[in-house]
Amino acid sequence: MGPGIEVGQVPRAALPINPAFQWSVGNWMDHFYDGLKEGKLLASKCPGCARVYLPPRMICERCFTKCEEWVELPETGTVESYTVAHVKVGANGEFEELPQPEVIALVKQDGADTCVAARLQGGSASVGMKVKVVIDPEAESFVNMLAGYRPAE
Amino acid sequence: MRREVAIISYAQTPYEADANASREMQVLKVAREALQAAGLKQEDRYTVVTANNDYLDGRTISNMRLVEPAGAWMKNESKAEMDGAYAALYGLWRILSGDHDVALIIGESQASVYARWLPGIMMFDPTFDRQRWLLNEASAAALQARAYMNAFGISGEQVAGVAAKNLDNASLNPLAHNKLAGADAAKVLGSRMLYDPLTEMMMAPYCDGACAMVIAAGELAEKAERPVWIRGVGFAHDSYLTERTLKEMNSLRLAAEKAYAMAGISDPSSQVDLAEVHENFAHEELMAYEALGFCGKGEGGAFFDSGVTRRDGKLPVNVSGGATGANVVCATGLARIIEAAMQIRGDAEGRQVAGVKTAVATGQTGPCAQESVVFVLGGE
Amino acid sequence: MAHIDVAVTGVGYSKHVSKRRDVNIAELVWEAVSNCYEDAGLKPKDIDAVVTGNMPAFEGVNMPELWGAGHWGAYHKPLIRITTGGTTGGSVAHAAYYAVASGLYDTVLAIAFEKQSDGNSTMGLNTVALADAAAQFQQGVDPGFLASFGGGAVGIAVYQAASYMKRSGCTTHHLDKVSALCRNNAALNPWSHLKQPGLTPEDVAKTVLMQYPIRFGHVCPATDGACAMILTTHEKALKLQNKPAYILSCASCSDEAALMGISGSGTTNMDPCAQEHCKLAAKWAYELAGIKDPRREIDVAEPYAPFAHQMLMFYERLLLCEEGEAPAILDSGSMNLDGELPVCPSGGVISTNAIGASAMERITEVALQIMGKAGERQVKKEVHKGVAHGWGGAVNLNVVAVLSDTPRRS
Amino acid sequence: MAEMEYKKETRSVEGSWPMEHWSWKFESIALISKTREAFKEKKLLGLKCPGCGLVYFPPKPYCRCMSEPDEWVEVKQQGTITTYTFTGAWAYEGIKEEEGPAGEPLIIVGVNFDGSDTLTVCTLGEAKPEEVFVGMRVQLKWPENIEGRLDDIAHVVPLRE
Repeated sequence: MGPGIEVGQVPRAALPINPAFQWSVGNWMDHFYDGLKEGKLLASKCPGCARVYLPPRMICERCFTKCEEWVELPETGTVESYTVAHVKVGANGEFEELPQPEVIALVKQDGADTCVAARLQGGSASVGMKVKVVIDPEAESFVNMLAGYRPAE
Repeated sequence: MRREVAIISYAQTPYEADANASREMQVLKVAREALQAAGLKQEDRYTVVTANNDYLDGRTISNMRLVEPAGAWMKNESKAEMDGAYAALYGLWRILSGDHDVALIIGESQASVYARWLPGIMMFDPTFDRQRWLLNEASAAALQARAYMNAFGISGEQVAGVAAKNLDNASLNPLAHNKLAGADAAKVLGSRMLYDPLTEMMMAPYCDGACAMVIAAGELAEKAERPVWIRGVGFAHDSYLTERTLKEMNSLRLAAEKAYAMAGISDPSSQVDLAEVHENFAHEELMAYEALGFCGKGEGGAFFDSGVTRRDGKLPVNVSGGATGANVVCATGLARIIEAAMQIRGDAEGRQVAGVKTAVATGQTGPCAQESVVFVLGGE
Repeated sequence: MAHIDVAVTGVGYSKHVSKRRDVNIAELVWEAVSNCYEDAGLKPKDIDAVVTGNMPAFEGVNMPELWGAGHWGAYHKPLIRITTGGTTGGSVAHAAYYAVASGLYDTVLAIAFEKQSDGNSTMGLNTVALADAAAQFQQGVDPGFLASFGGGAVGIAVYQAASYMKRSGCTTHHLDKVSALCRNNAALNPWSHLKQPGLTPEDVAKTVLMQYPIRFGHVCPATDGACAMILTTHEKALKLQNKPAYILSCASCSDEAALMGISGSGTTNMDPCAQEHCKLAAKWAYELAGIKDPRREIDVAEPYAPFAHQMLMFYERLLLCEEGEAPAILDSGSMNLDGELPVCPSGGVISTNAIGASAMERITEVALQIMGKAGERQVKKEVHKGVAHGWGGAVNLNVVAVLSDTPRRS
Repeated sequence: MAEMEYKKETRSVEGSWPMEHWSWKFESIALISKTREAFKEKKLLGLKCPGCGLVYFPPKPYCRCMSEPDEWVEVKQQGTITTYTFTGAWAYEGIKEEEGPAGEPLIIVGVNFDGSDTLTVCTLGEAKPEEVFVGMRVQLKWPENIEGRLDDIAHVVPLRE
C-alpha cells in the first residue's frame, strides 16, 4: 500500500457455503456396482488389446476402443505398492492423526491390468504379497461395497 | 524453433507459509516488477498467460479478478489451469506463432487461503476413489515412493538425503521458506511419519507466493541484456494414478525426450550444467534424474549418492532448494524455470553455480507427476 | 517468418440435453471426441497434442482430465488444460490454434465440455462471486440485498440488457425476435438442446419475466454437452478435406470485472454493455486476418449470446455494424438463415449452453458453415469468412476468432 | 457373464466443494473500513491512483494501470446512472404491474458518483421504474442511522437541481 495507508495484517473473509454435486457414475461403473452387490468383481475388457480394467472403464485408453466385454475376476490379487498411513485428511483439509495406523494398498487383481486403491486389513504388508478381496454387499454406501483386502494366507 | 525466444526478465515474491498480502497484491508486485525489468509499461503491447486454479483460489474463473494485477487490462490474456510452466509453454506458442512478440507469464496460489489437501482430493475419480477418501496427493506419493523404492532397491536414506540436500540448499535462497542449513538424512527420517515411507520433511509443504516472467522474440529479445534462450520444450500426460506404472515418471520422460530433441541434446548428463526439478516429494527428484536421462533406469539412488547433484557437483539439481524450499501450486514449476534462468544469467547470488550454460527446468501437475513439462534453457 | 496456416479438419459434438444421467463426465466427453475423430477421418495416433478445458466448479472435479483424458485418446500425449470461464471453449480452441501455428505440433485435438447436471448451475455461477460476497458481508451488506444487486438468476446480464436497450433503441420486441430466430434455427441443428420450431416472438413475449428486461424465453438453458475439434496445418488438411476451414486469427481481450469490484470496491467497468474490450479483440483479430471491412467481408457470425440482447449487442461490438444499428438489421431479415449476414445459424448459445463448450461451438459452427457441412442449418449464401465469439467472466472477458475458406495471406 | 443392461439413469454419487474451509484475503477490507468510518461524518472517501489519476470509490488496492491508489480524496454525493435494472416483476415497455409476484418495486442502478471514476451499485428510491434512464442524475440518500456499513451508501434518489 502507498504512504498513509496501513493495512496491517491483511483482513480475511469466509462463507459457510459448500456447493454440492451429484455425479452420475455411468453404465460401466454402475454395472461394476451391480456386480459387487452380488459379491462379484466385474472388470471391463478391451476387445482390441485385451487390457482388463478394474474399476471398469468404458474406453480403453490405449486403443480408444469401447470395452464392451466383461470378465469376472477371481478374489485374489497382488499388492503392487502400499503405504502405512499414520494420518488421514480431515474434513478441513488438514492431516489428522489416526488412532491406529492403517495400510492403504494398490492391488492388482489377478487378471486385471490396473490397480485398485483400498484398505488392507491385517497390519503388515509387503510388495508382491497375495491378497483376497473383501466384498460387503451390505455396505452402507455402495462405493464401499469393495471394502478392502486381506492377506490370502 | 521458428523463432528465437528468450526469457528477458522475471520476478518472485518471497515464498511464505502465510503471506501478509492477498494473491492480487502478490501478483501485482511480481507482474509490475517483471514488466519493469523488461522495460515494458502496462500500455505496451504484450500478451498475458496466467496459471491459477479455481479450486485453489476458491473462485470460479479465478483469472477474472486478476485482470488488473496481472497487467492484463485491455490485453490479450488467457489462463492455463495447471502449473505455471504450462503458462510459459502457452506463452511460447503465442510468440512462436508470430502473432505476438512478448508474453507476460504469471503463476500464483496461496496455501493459507485454501484447505490444504482438499483440492488434491478433488482430482480423483469422483465415481470411485474420491468417494473412498483414501487417495490424496500425499498418500498417492507414498504409494509411488514405495513402488519405486521397492523396484530398484532405493533406500529411505537416499530419499531422505534428497530432502536434506534441498533443505540445505534452500538455506542459501532468501526467497525460500522451508529451509534448514546442514540438514541430514537422519533428521529427515526422524521427522513425523505421515504416510510410510514418507515423513513430513520429505514433503514439499504448500505455501503462498507468486512469480512472473517475461518472454520475448524479435527486437526486445535482441536488445535484452543477458537473454536466456528457450532451446527446447516438451510436455506429456500420463494415465490415471491407478492405471499406470508408478515405478517411473513416464510423463517427464516423454516431455524430456521431446525437449532434448529440440535442443539438440543427446547426452543430458554431460550436456546439461544444472537442473531445477519440480519435486513435490523427495523421491520424485530421484525419479526425475532417471526420467531426465541424467542416469539409467533405477539408478537414481546411486546417482544421488555420487554427489553429482549437490550444489558443488557436476550437475547440481535444485540449488534453489526446489519445491522443498517453496511449493506454490501453479507457480512451483514456473519458479524452477526462473531459478534456472537466474543461474544462466549469473543472478543467483549466494547460490550461484559457476559456468551454467545449459539448464533444464521441469513443472508438474496432478498426483505423482501425472502431467509434466520440460524446458531446456541456454545462455548466449 | 511465414505464418503457419491452421485448418479445422474435423468437429464433433456429444448429444446436448439438460441431463445426461447415463454417462459420467469422461464418457460424455468421449462421445464428442469420438465423433470428431470420425469426422476428421483420424485416429488418436494422428494427434500430436491435446488441449482441453471446462468450468470445473460446475462439475465439482478439479482438473477432470487427470481422470478423464484416458477416454479421449490422450494416452501419453502432450496435454494442456485451459480454463477462462464462459470463454473457455474459445480459449481452448485458441490455444490449439497457437499450438499448430507455433510450428511445434501439426495436428491438435481441442476438447471443451460441461456436464451441468452433475452440479447445480446457479451455485456454479455463484462460486464466481462468493469470495467477494464474503468480504462484502463482513463490511455490512445485507445478503438479500446483495443477491438482488447481482441480478439473481440472470446475473449482470439484466443490467447489460437494460443499458444496451437504452443505447441502441432495441425494444423488448427485438429480444423476443432474437429468441424466436435462434430457437427456430436450433430446430434445424441436430446437436442443439432447445429446439422450438415455429416459435414466434409473440410466444416468447408470453414467457415469465425473470428480471427486467429479461424473460424466461430470452435465456439459455443449462446443458450437458461436449464439443471437440481437430486443427492441423494447411498441408495436412488438404490431404483430409476438399474444403477445410481455416482459423485466420484469434484474439482475446480482458476488461476489469464489472458491477461488483473486488469485495465491494468500485469498478471502472461502468457500463456492462460498452464491451470496449470486445471491440478491441475484434479489431485485433480482423487485423491479423487481413480483414479491412468486416461488414462486407464477414459472411456469417456466431456471437456468444446466452441472453437475447447479446446477439444484437455483440453483432455491434464485433464491428459488423455501427453501434445501435443491430435492431434495425434484425428487423430487415439480414440475420436470418437466408439473410445477408446470417447470425447464430446454429441456434446459438441461447438454445444450447454447455458452458465450457459453448465458445468452442461458435468456432465449430462457423467452420461447418465454411466447409458447407452445416446440413439443414447451412446458410443460403456462399460463406467465405465468418467470425466466432466467446464471452464470459463478470462481463469482462471476450474471445474472437476469424475463420475463412482460404488461408491467411501473409 | 451377465451382459450389461444399458440404463438411462445410473447410480449417482455425491460430494461437495467445502468452501467453508477457504478463507480469502482482502486488503480492500482495510481500505473500505476507513471509507465506512467516514460515512459517520457523511463523507465519501475514494482512493486516487498516483499513476493514472483514476479515483476508486469505494476504494480499491490496485489500479488497472498497475499502480497502487494511495491518496484519499472526497467524492461528491451526486452522481450519474450508468446502468439499471428492476427486481420484482413488471412488464417492460409500459412497465405494468400486472405480471408476476406483487411487491415493492426495487430499482437497482449503477451510479458513477461525481469525482470518482467507478461504478457503485445502489437502489433508486422516489422514482418510478419508467422514469429511470442512463444518464439520470441522482443524489445519495443516507439512512436515518448511519452505522458505518457498506450499505449505508446503497440508496440514491433523483437529484432535484
